[in-house]
Amino acid sequence: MVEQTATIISNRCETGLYFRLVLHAPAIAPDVQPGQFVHIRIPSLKDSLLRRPFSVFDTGQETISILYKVVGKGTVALARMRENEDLSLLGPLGHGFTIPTADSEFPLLVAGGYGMAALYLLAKQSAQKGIVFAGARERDDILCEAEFRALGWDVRLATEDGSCGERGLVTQPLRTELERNAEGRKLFACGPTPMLEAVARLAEEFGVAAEVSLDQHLCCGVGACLTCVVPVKTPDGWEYQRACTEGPVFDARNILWEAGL
Amino acid sequence: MVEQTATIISNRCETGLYFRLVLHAPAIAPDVQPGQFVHIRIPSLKDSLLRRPFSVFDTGQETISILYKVVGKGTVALARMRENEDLSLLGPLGHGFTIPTADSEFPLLVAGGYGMAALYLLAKQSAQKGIVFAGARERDDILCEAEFRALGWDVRLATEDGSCGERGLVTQPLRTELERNAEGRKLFACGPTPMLEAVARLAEEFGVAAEVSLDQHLCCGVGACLTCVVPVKTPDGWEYQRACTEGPVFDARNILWEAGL
Amino acid sequence: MNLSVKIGRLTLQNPVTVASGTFGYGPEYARLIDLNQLGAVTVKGIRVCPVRGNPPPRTFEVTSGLLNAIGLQGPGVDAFIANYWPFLRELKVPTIVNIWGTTVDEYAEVTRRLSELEGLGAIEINVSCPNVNGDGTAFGTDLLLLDEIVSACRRATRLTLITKLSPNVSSIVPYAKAAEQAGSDALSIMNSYPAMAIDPETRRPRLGNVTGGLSGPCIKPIAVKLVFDAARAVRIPIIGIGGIQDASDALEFIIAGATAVAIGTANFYEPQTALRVVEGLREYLKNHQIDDINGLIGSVRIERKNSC
Amino acid sequence: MNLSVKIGRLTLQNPVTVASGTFGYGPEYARLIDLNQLGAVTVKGIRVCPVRGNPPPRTFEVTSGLLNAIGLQGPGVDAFIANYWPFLRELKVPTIVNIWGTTVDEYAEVTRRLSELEGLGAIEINVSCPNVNGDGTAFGTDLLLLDEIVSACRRATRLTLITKLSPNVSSIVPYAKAAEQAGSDALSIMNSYPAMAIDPETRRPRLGNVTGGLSGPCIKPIAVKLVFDAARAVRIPIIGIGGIQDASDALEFIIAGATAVAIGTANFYEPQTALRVVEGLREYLKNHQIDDINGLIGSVRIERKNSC
Ligand SMILES: Cc1cc2nc3c(=O)[nH]c(=O)nc-3n(C[C@H](O)[C@H](O)[C@H](O)COP(=O)(O)OP(=O)(O)OC[C@H]3O[C@@H](n4cnc5c(N)ncnc54)[C@H](O)[C@@H]3O)c2cc1C
Ligand SMILES: Cc1cc2nc3c(=O)[nH]c(=O)nc-3n(C[C@H](O)[C@H](O)[C@H](O)COP(=O)(O)OP(=O)(O)OC[C@H]3O[C@@H](n4cnc5c(N)ncnc54)[C@H](O)[C@@H]3O)c2cc1C
Ligand SMILES: Cc1cc2nc3c(=O)[nH]c(=O)nc-3n(C[C@H](O)[C@H](O)[C@H](O)COP(=O)(O)O)c2cc1C
Ligand SMILES: Cc1cc2nc3c(=O)[nH]c(=O)nc-3n(C[C@H](O)[C@H](O)[C@H](O)COP(=O)(O)O)c2cc1C
Ligand code: FES
Ligand code: FES
Repeated sequence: MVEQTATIISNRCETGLYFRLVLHAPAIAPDVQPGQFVHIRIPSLKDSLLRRPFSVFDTGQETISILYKVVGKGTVALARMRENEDLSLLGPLGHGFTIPTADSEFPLLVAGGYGMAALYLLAKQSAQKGIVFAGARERDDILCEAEFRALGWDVRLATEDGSCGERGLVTQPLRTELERNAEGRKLFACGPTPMLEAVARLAEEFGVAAEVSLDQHLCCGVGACLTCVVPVKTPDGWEYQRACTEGPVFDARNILWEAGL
Repeated sequence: MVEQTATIISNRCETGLYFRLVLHAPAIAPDVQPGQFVHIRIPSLKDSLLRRPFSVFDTGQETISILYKVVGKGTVALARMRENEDLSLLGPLGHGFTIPTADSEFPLLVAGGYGMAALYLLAKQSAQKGIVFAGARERDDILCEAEFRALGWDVRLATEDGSCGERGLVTQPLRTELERNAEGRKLFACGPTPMLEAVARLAEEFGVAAEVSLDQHLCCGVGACLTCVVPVKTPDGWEYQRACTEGPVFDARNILWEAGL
Repeated sequence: MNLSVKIGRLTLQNPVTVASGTFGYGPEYARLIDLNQLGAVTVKGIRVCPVRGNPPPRTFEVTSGLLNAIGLQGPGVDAFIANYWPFLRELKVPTIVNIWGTTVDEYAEVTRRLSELEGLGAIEINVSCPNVNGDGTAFGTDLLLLDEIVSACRRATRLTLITKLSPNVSSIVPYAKAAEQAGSDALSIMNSYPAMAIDPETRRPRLGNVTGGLSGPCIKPIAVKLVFDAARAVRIPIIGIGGIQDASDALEFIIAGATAVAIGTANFYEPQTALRVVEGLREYLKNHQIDDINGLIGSVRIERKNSC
Repeated sequence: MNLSVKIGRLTLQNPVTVASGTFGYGPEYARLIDLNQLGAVTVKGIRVCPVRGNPPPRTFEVTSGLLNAIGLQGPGVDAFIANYWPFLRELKVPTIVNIWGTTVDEYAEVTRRLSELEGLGAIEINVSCPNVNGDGTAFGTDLLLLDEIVSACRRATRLTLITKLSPNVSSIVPYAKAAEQAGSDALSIMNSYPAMAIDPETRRPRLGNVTGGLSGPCIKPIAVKLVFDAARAVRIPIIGIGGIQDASDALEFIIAGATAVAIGTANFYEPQTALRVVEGLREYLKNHQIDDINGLIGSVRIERKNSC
C-alpha cells in the first residue's frame, strides 16, 4: 500500500456511462491482486473531500486501468479529466479474491454492473478458464465482454430488458448452470448487494463456496475510520469487519446478511 | 443592474500577472458608467463562495472587458478559464465617476495597479483630454499606457524601481503638476488605499476636487450585506456608507480617512 | 399542488423566505429578483435607534462559508418606517421584520412601534446575535432572558411573533419550548454560529470585531439537526435556516420538521437562489406526486436498526 | 529552531498529532507515513469492554466536511493492550490513548488499566462524544459530570491527562476551567459537532444512527474561536483540533492559543497532512525568523478599533 501521484495516460468513454481510465502508477501496478482497489482523490471536487474507490480492472508493468461508471459528482469530475493530468492514488487496497489454481474448484464468475471490472484480473490470473455470468439493465451496461472472451472464458449474458443475452437477472443463467452441475465449482461475485445476497443463497442451496466483493461506502479506505463495516459471523455471534481491509472480498457464508448492509 | 450569464470571448495574459478578459454581456454593456464594476462568480472555486468584483475596463456594443491581476485563488481560477466558457455576472454595479464635460474642470487621472483599468472608460468618455498619472512597482505593472495615449491623453509614469518613467510614487509627478498649475483641475483616482489617501491630501493641499474609487473587500456587491463600509462625514459626525452602492467612487473630502479603511 | 404554508396567522404563498441581514431591506435585490414570488421578505435587524455597526473588515470568506460581524448596522425603527416601509407595504407578499435590542424594554418598544404598521406580516425576534457583545454570548443562550424578551414582545403586539433561536446551546429543546411557552407563534432556526479566523501572516483576526458568526453551506448539517430536535419538542412551526443553496437543501429542512425555510448567505453569491428553491420544490412535489407541501413537513423516516 | 512543545509532563518533538478516531490504532497508516515524525500518535477511543458500534451507514460526505456516527467501535482495553500496545510501544514518539465510558467508574477503570503500561504518553478523556446517546448530548455538556469524570481519572493515574471538551456548549470557558480545576494537564478542543443530513429522495437520515458529528474544514472557524476563548481562561496547554488541512490552518490555532494541534478528517483524504503541517510550520518559523514555536502560541494581535 502506497500513496502515489499517478498521471493519466488516457480517459475515454467506453460504452454508455462507462469510462476507461489508464494511469501511470508504477509503484502500485506490480502489487495489485485481483479484487483489490485504488482510492482516488479527484482534485477538482474541492468541497467534496473524500477519495473514491475503484477496483483495478487491469494492470500493465507500470500502469493500471479502471473502468468506472459516471454516477455522481466525483465520477462526473473524473470523466472531465484529460491526459497528463495527475491524480493521487492510495493502493493497492483491500483483501482480494483467491486466485483459482489448476487444482482448485472450477471458477464461475458473476458480475453486475462495474463488477465485470473487478473480476477481469481474476479471470486473467486464474489457472482455469471458467464461465463468467454478466448481468445488466441493458446492453450498454455490459462491460468488456470481448476481453473476457479473448482470455478464453465462456461468457453468458443476461439483461433485464432482454436487449442482449437471456432476459432477466444474472442469477437465472447461474442457477441453470448450477442445476446442471454444481460440484467442484466455486463462485466469485461482484455487483450490487442484492445480487450478492442472491448469489450467496444460491451458493448455500447448491453447497458451493462463494467469494463476494462488497460495494460498501468507504471513507479512509485503509482501515482507520471504521466506516465500511460488514456484519461477519464469529464463533460467538457476529462482529463488524471492515470492507476496505478484511474485505471487500468476503466468504459469502460468513456474512450475516440479515443484519443489513 | 442585472444578472447575466456571460460567455468568454477571450481571456489572455496581457503583461506579467495581468490578464484581459473579454465577455459577451449584452445586457450589461450598454449601461456601464465609468468607475462601475461587475461582480463575477467563478464556478470552479466551489468552496470559496463569494463573487469577485472587477472594474469594467472597456465596453463594446455587446461586450465588456476587464483587466485583472492574478493575486489569489479566484483570479488564479479565472486565469485558467477559456473561450466559450460561461461566467455569471452581476452588473453594472456601484456609483461611478463624474464624467468631465467640455466646461467642467480639467481632468487629472491618478492610477495605481489595476486603477488604470478602472479609469480607462472615464478617459474615453471625458469631453476633455487630460493627463493620466500611472504608478506601479515596476514596468510590468503599468497597464494599457498605449491605450490611453491612443485616446490622445498625456500619460506620465512613475515606477518604484525606476524601470520606467520617474522613480518613486505616482504622487510625485502629480504634486509637480499641481505645483505648476492646480486651478480649474480635478483629480480622479483609483488604486491602493494609501495612494488614495495621499491623493486626497494633495487635493486638500491644492484646493482641488478629487473623486477616489475605493478598493474595499465586497461580499454581496449590491448593498444588502453592509460588508464594504467606508466612514463618510455627515453634518452631525460620520456614518458608514457602502462602497458597492454609494461608492466605490466617493468625493475624497467626504471620507473620514482617520477612522481607518 | 399546494405550496402555501402557515406561520402563525401569516399565510405564505410558498415556504421560502430570505434570512434577515442577507437581503437588506427589500429594494436592494428588487432589480435582480421578483420579490413578489417569495413566500415573504425578511429584512435586516432593526433596533429602536440607528446603529453604526462594527469596524471593517466585516465579513471574511471561509471554506464553504462566510464569517460576519456586521454589528447590526441599521437605520433604527423610525428611519426604517420612513424609508423602507412605503416600498415593502406595496409588495404582494408579507414582510417579516427582524428586531433586536440591548434591553428587554428596547425589544418591547420596537415591537410596539412596528405593530402600528398596517399590513406588516410578522416580527422576528433576534435573540441570538453573537456579534454585539464582546464575548459573543447573547440573550438567546439564557432561558430566563429568552422568556422575558419573548413575553415582553408578546404583550406588545398581536402580530405573528417569530423567535429566532441561537444555535449556540447544548440542546435547543428547552429554548424552543421556552419561546413557545412565552407566546411565540413560530421559531427561526438557526442564526450564524460563533466563530473566528486569523491571518497567520499578520496574526490579526480576520474581522474587525475579532469574532463573528459563521454561515453558509458549512453549517447546514448543524442547522438540520437543530430543526429536527426542535420540531419534535414544540407544536409551533419552524423556519429552517442555514446554508441552503438549492431545493434539495430546503427539503432536508422541511423533512426534518421545518414548515418554511429562509435563504441567507446564498443570496450574496446567487441572488436567484430563493426563486430557484421555490421552483425546485414544485418539481420535487410533482415528481413524487405529493399534492401538498404540508405533507412533507417533519416526514423524516426514522427506523433505528437494532443491530447492536 | 525549536518545534518541541510540552503537554503536561509530555514533551512532543513537534506540535502535530492526529485526532482520535481518525488514525485507527497506529498500524493502519504506518505504511503510508512515518509515524516517528509525528509529535505523538493519538489512537481511537477505548472503553473497558469491546464495543460493536453503530449500524451503517456510519459516515456521510457533506459540504467541506464529514458526518460520522461510528458509535465508538473498539476492541476494549484488554484487546487494545494485547494487539496494539506492542506496536505502539516500539515507536519513538509517544502514544496518547483516547478513552471513554458510560459511567464515571468505567472512565476510572480504563484509566487505571492503561496506567499500567510502561511508556504510555498520555490519556485523553473523551467526554464529548455526541454519538452514543440518542439525543447526542454527553458528559461533556454537564459541568458536574465533567468534574466527576476528570477527578476520577486524575485519582486513577499519574500520567498526563488531557480532557477533550465538547464544542456543544454556550461558552467553553466554564468547561475549560472545570477540567483544569479537576486536575487535567491539558485540553483538546474540539470534538465533532452534533449534526445531521437527510436524503430527500428516501426521506431517511444519511446515517444509521440518525445524527452524528460534523468534522472537517467546515468546522474550523468554530474550533478556532473555542480555542481562542479557552486559552484566555486557563493556564494549561490546549491541543487545537478541527478541520486542519495545512500549516496555515494549524497556525491559526496556535496563534489563537493552542500549544499543539491534531489532524483529524484530513488523514482520510490526505494521509500526509500531519507531516506536511510539520514541514509547513518549520518553513513559517524560518520565513518569519522565529526561533521557537512556543513564542507563537496565543500571540494573536487584538487591537479593537474604536471607530463606533
Ligand atoms: C471496493 C469498491 C470498488 C469499486 N469499484 C468500482 C469500479 O471498478 N467501477 C465503478 O464504476 N465503481 C466502483 N465502485 C463504486 C464507486 O466507488 C462509486 O461509484 C463512486 O465512489 C461514486 O462517486 P461519485 O462521487 O460519482 O458519486 P456520489 O454519489 O456523488 O458520491 C458520494 C459519496 O458516496 C460514495 N459512493 C457513491 N456511490 C457509491 C458506491 N456505489 N459504492 C461505494 N461508494 C459510493 C462516494 O465514494 C462518495 O463518498 C467501487 C466501490 C467500492 C467500495
Ligand atoms: C470595486 C472594485 C473593483 C476592482 N477592480 C479590479 C480590476 O479591475 N482589476 C483587478 O485586478 N482587481 C480589481 N479589484 C480587486 C479584485 O476584486 C481582487 O483582486 C479579487 O477579488 C481577488 O480575488 P482572489 O480570489 O484572486 O484573491 P483572494 O485573496 O483569494 O480573495 C479572497 C477574498 O478577498 C477578496 N479580495 C482579495 N483582494 C481584494 C482586493 N484587492 N479588493 C477587494 N477584495 C479583495 C476577494 O474578493 C475574496 O472575497 C477590484 C476590487 C473592487 C472592490
Ligand atoms: C451578513 C449577515 C448579516 C446578518 N444579519 C442578521 C440580522 O440582522 N438578524 C438576524 O437575526 N440574523 C442575521 N444574520 C443571520 C442570518 O439571518 C442567518 O440566520 C444565517 O446567516 C444562517 O443562514 P445562511 O447559512 O443561509 O446564511 C446575518 C447573517 C449574515 C451572513
Ligand atoms: C470517523 C471519526 C471518528 C472519531 N472518533 C473519535 C473518538 O473515538 N474519540 C474522540 O475523542 N474523538 C473522535 N473523533 C473526533 C476527532 O478526534 C476530532 O475531534 C474531530 O473529527 C474534529 O477534527 P477534524 O475536523 O480535524 O476531523 C472522531 C472523528 C471522526 C471523523
Ligand atoms: S473505509 Fe475507513 S475503515 Fe474502511
Ligand atoms: S458588499 Fe454587500 S453592501 Fe456592499
